[in-house]
Amino acid sequence: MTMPSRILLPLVIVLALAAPFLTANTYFHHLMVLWMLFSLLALSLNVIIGYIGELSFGHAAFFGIGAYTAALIGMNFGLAGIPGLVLAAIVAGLFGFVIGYVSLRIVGPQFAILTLGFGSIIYTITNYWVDLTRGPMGISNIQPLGLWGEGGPALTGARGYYYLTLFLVIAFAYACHALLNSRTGRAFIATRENAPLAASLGIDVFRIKLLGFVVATAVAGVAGGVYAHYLTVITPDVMSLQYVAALIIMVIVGGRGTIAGPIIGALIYVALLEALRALGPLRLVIFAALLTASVIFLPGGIVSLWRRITGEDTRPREAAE
Amino acid sequence: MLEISDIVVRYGRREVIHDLSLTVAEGEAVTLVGSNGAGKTTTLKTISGMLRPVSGTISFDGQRIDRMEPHDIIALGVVQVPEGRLLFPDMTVYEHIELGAARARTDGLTFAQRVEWVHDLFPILLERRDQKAGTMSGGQQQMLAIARGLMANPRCLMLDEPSLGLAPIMVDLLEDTIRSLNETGMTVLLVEQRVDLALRLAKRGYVLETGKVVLEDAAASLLNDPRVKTAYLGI
Amino acid sequence: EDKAPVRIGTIAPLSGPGAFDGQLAVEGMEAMAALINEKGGVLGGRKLELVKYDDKGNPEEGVSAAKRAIEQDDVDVIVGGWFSSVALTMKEVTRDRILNIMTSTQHPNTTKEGHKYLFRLNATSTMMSDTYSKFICDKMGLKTIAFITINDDYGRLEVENYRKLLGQCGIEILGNEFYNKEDTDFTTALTKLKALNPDAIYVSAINTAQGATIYRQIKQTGYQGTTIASAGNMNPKLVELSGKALEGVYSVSLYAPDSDNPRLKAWAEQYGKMFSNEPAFIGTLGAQAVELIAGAMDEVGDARDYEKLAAALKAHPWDTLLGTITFDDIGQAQQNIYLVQVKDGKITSVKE
Amino acid sequence: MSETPILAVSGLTKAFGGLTAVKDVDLVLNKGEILGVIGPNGAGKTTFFNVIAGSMPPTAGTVHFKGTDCTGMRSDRMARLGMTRTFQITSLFPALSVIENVRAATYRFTRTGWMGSLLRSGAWRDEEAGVDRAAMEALEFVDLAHRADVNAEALSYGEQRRLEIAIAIAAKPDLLLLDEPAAGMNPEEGQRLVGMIRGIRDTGISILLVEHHMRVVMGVCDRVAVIDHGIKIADGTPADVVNNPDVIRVYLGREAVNA
Amino acid sequence: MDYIVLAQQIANGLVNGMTYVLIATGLTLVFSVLHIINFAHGEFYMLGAFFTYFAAKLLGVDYISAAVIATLAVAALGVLANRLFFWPLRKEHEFTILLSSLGLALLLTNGGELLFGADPKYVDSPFADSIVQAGQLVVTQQRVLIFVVGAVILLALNLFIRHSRMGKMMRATAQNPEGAALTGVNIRQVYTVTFVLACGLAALAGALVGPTAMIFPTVGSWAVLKGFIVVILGGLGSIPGALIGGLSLGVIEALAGGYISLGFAQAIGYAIIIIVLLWRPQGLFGIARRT
Ligand SMILES: Nc1ncnc2c1ncn2[C@@H]1O[C@H](COP(=O)(O)OP(=O)(O)OP(=O)(O)O)[C@@H](O)[C@H]1O
Ligand SMILES: Nc1ncnc2c1ncn2[C@@H]1O[C@H](COP(=O)(O)OP(=O)(O)OP(=O)(O)O)[C@@H](O)[C@H]1O
Ligand SMILES: [Mg+2]
Ligand SMILES: [Mg+2]
Repeated sequence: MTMPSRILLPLVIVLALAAPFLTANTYFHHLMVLWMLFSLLALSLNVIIGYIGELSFGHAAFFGIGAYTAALIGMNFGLAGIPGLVLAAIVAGLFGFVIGYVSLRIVGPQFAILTLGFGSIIYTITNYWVDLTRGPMGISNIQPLGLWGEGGPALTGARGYYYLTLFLVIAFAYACHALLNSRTGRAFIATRENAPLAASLGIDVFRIKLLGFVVATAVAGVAGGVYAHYLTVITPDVMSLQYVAALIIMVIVGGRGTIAGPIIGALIYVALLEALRALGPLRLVIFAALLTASVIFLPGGIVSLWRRITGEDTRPREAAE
Repeated sequence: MLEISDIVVRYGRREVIHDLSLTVAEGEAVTLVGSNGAGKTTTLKTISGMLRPVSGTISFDGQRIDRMEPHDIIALGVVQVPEGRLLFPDMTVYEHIELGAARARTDGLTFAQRVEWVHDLFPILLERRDQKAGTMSGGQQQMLAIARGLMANPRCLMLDEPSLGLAPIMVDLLEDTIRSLNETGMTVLLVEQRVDLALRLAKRGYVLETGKVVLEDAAASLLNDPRVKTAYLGI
Repeated sequence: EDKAPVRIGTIAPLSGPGAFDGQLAVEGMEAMAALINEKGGVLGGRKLELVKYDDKGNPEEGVSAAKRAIEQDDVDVIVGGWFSSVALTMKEVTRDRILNIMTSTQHPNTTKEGHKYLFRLNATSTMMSDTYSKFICDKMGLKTIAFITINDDYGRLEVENYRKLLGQCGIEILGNEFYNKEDTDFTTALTKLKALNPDAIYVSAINTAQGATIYRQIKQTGYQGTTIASAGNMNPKLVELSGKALEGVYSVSLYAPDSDNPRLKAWAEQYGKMFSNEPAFIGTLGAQAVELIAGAMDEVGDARDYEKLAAALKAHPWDTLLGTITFDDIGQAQQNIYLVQVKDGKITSVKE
Repeated sequence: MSETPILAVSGLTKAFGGLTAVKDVDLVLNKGEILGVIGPNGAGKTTFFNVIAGSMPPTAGTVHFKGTDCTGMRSDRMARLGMTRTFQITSLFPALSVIENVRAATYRFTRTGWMGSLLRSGAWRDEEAGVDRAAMEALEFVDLAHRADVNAEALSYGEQRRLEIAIAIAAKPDLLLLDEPAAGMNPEEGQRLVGMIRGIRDTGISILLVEHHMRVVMGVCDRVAVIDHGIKIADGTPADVVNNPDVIRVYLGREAVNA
Repeated sequence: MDYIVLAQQIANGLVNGMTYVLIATGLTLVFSVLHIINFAHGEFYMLGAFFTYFAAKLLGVDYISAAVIATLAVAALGVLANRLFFWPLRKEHEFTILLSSLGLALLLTNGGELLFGADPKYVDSPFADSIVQAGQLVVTQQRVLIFVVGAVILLALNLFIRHSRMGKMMRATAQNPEGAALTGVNIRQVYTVTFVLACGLAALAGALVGPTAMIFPTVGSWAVLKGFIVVILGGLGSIPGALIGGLSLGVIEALAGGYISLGFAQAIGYAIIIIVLLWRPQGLFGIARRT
């Protein structure tokens, strides 16, 4: 850890803890919850994009699986609480295991299309299995998140959800940090950078990828579970490609393969769209323009600004500018 | 014919070539000698237009080429056989030979004659005409890279470690080939780790250290220079 | 002039596939607000102002928009709920907090629980099908029919209703094909339906683009029988886009463009002045919402007393551009339903 | 000899469609030995390596490593058993720094995983320190320590070749397969490589070496096998081999005089 | 089983498949040459349809001329798109370029919505409603046109890539840009030509497919997805692959929709692709990558 982040990190955490009390505006709290939820999701997708180096077009499906699992468990068994979230993680992770197991032997764009295919199948089934999922209209009136289930204390206000999601983000970010500083993390990065060489060093490339994929999908499942309880409504739309695209944008705009990147990406996404709301029909045009501008001027993501400032950027100047 | 004066080349903020100057006369064979990371490849890439010098000039036949694009430089007859081969793995051997001629100058041998020539030089390339380059052995790939460069009908041929991966017997062949090319009038700028070989082939040589020319002399005297002997020949 | 305006939060799809419908709806509201403001506004001189939010046709965006309207922008009332899925989620946010007038959503569940301040203007699909099926049974002389239906709760409910209602009058239902909301080609489904050789094909389509494509493709498969357009979705754009394929086709609607209601005429004229689109049903619903809000506020004398506003709306029939409207105690409107037919490229009401 | 050889290959054959790149090769490598494999371009040396290291399955024949049959075993399992290799076409982690490249190689012998790191356990701390030490040692060994923080892709060709060796030895294998390690090195650097390879062997690692630089081969190998057209045509001491007329004819050419 | 219906469904599937093929070819070109997953490809398809509409409406020309004008105009836009969104990023990681294309896609869709209006439009073609009957099979002239033009274009493109010098340069650039530059390939020109071709092809697809359905600024998004699936199914970079992949996907969807369930037709299509990819990861006609 470098000196600045030694000071910066605690500062950021203190600020994050205090943030909800800086204003009583509940809408602001709502945005903070969305930010944290998206951060969690983006961090989980970052495990796939940034650590194992594959593109997944199916990540929203796991988010959806988690959301539906938590909602259905809550409604049918009254377990709207930690058990529900744990189950959401397990179910999403199981799906991740099966899908990862069959597709992770394939790499690159083909893998991306496989995940797209699986994601779409899950989406279609959610849409048509009306008896279970209530089809396109989704599930509404989901109970708020309790501790062990119905009765007892439950989270209602946005502030509560904010602290819950903040906790999850910090925990998962720390887990990612620890991962990167471990033998397993080095295996992830080696696999991403050069799989045949990684294999020749004893790394079971497939197992490592599968591990990453399952972790990512399970965390997406948790995020989905919290989301369902928070919003109290879910529809199959949460699995749509729109969300997939949004998540990819967050991870890459922020900076793939880093921990701060996806969190910053999520912030930019939520805050920018909110700030541009007043522009009406121009909103998405300007959003898209800013997005592309950021890619073109900061190809390494927002976090690369830091590297640029500190002068670590040493890309060659080559011909044909 | 090739005149490089005071070029400075950077990768990002890191300067790796500092005020380097060298000249190669028409029909001459010149070699650049230097240890790993001295800047030999960087120099050749700058000449062929793959990198832009931050300052300094490069001219060929009196014409400035340091702001030109690689394909235009090739059309003038300055051709580089790159280090590490840089082949097209899924294209066939023959397609490489065809593409090599994409910007070939039109004087001298015809396309068909050149094809025949490189096939005579490296018969394996005719034998494996339709094999994908990526499945060729390392040495076979090196031969293909040289053949591809020759197909461009160069006036000034820059070879970056052409002996890389070649069996001793092929190195002999390579040595003979380069010598005969040079004898028939082709200008040669050679970067070669087999310094003994390079100095046998070349008329003059430059010794590079960390991006600077530290020594320049006739090849024969360099071969006997004690500094060269200990630092590069390991004798 | 100095008085603060009454701010109406307008949540509609303004981008994405539903953007055109959202645009028509908002334009309808703008035209009506302009009319009312011209006459001096409401509550003794307060102007009506629309604060627009894009829900992208997406439930989560709808929730965010509603939260923002209430918590951040502090609007006085909300008009929204053009798509059923958005309406169903949004009503949980507005529930018991703000007067919320839902417009085109046809799903019965929107008003099922009867939230205190929630109103819905459109007839539910069940109400529409009651009227429509009578006409189909009595006047169209069909023996067999087949359906092509959007796969959502709206479509599913339609098929269920008609199966029952048309079955009762002896029309045989030969088949039904569900399509998805992102489909752009329907030849596969239509080929199947055509092979069943029904007397009529009933097209259940909410989205204008999908509807027009289906009507055209019905003809392009060489089908010669009758086409029936689903209830409540006829609009001038659809007629224009579908060309000959819609000529002579029947539908039912709360809106008859040729009605001689002076309020409607004034509104249509205003609309024509302000916008290039033809006024459409979905726009009249928006206008009606604005009209009702203005009326109720004037009657109660307050823009924020939702208890009283809701009571006022439910208390008596209201005269609007679509004719008389009344609300039952769960906030569901009862309006005239007209039978319409496309004639010479115009939507005309069928006088029985 | 009573001790089981570290590597025993018998009847190894590999065909690509109609082309048999390796034909019925038998080879034994004893513990602590440095065995050179030479042969003309396209003779099948790299293919032979690929099959032994598990990068591709053989068409026929067996490979025994430390007495276990590991014919057709995947390369990562071979590596965990203790066999690592370098590639003829430079293969690195280009976007990672030099030190990270080498650190990745310690996977084989490290044990504490994610949990240890999560809990910052003592075992994890010790092991990480060990990893750093091993990585730095490997870099010093190939004289790249001063470039530890540079991205591997920014190294010159010769430096990249040295980094490959550092990666391979940082894995602390029992058997190291080197495919033309001296490619891109000048004679003086070749001499230094000879010293390095000897140093590696002195730490107890057996080495199988493919190389065209005869000075390196002569300087370091205990024994040399010659492959031509996929067939082993000679196997003996370096001196025997370089005087073999067949070897001179197909492979050495004028070099025979120098060697 | 009713063979007429079966034949009709196969015919429908083949035509739909050909629209996929048309979309996929440009996509596979950009991918194979420049390694770019171009999410904005569908938007050029959308522009092709809209430009045809506006060319006919504003210039008063007939459908065929409008289609040609639109194709050329969008092809010209390809130069700009390349210059602004792809060329500057050519050295960056593939995911970065992917994001740039995603941004371009969003920009074009939302800009299109603003510029063209949100209302759906109909590209009027004299062939759209004219029916061709072959026995009991019914197809519109427009669909015949799609099929024929698609087949011709594909053949021409394949010959171009295989045998023209530009085609070879494109393949060389695809496999090793640095090596290509040192062989005398003008990389910049290759980029431009590739994008011009790809955008032109997408626009042509839009102009041809436009009259079979309504058009609106978001039509591009389904198009790009279908295109990708076809590209992967057929094998990246393979034009015959795009043909077979597209036609099979069209027929699979038609048959799945016709005989199993319309709603699940897409999902069944995906399931089949998954099976194909697991069996042949490189796609039907793709080249197995060496690792
Ligand atoms: N892409 C790059 N980015 C940053 N630095 C680079 C890059 N390529 C080379 N360098 C650095 O430039 C210097 C010169 O490298 P160059 O490749 O020219 O050396 P060389 O003399 O050809 O060495 P070798 O004999 O090993 O091929 C080296 O220090 C190298 O690390
Ligand atoms: N995947 C493949 N498909 C077809 N032929 C192949 C393949 N891989 C290698 N070959 C052929 O097998 C033969 C042996 O190749 P190999 O790479 O093993 O040679 P080598 O002895 O390492 O040569 P060099 O000294 O040039 O590196 C060559 O003729 C080569 O063209
Ligand atoms: Mg070099
Ligand atoms: Mg080899």
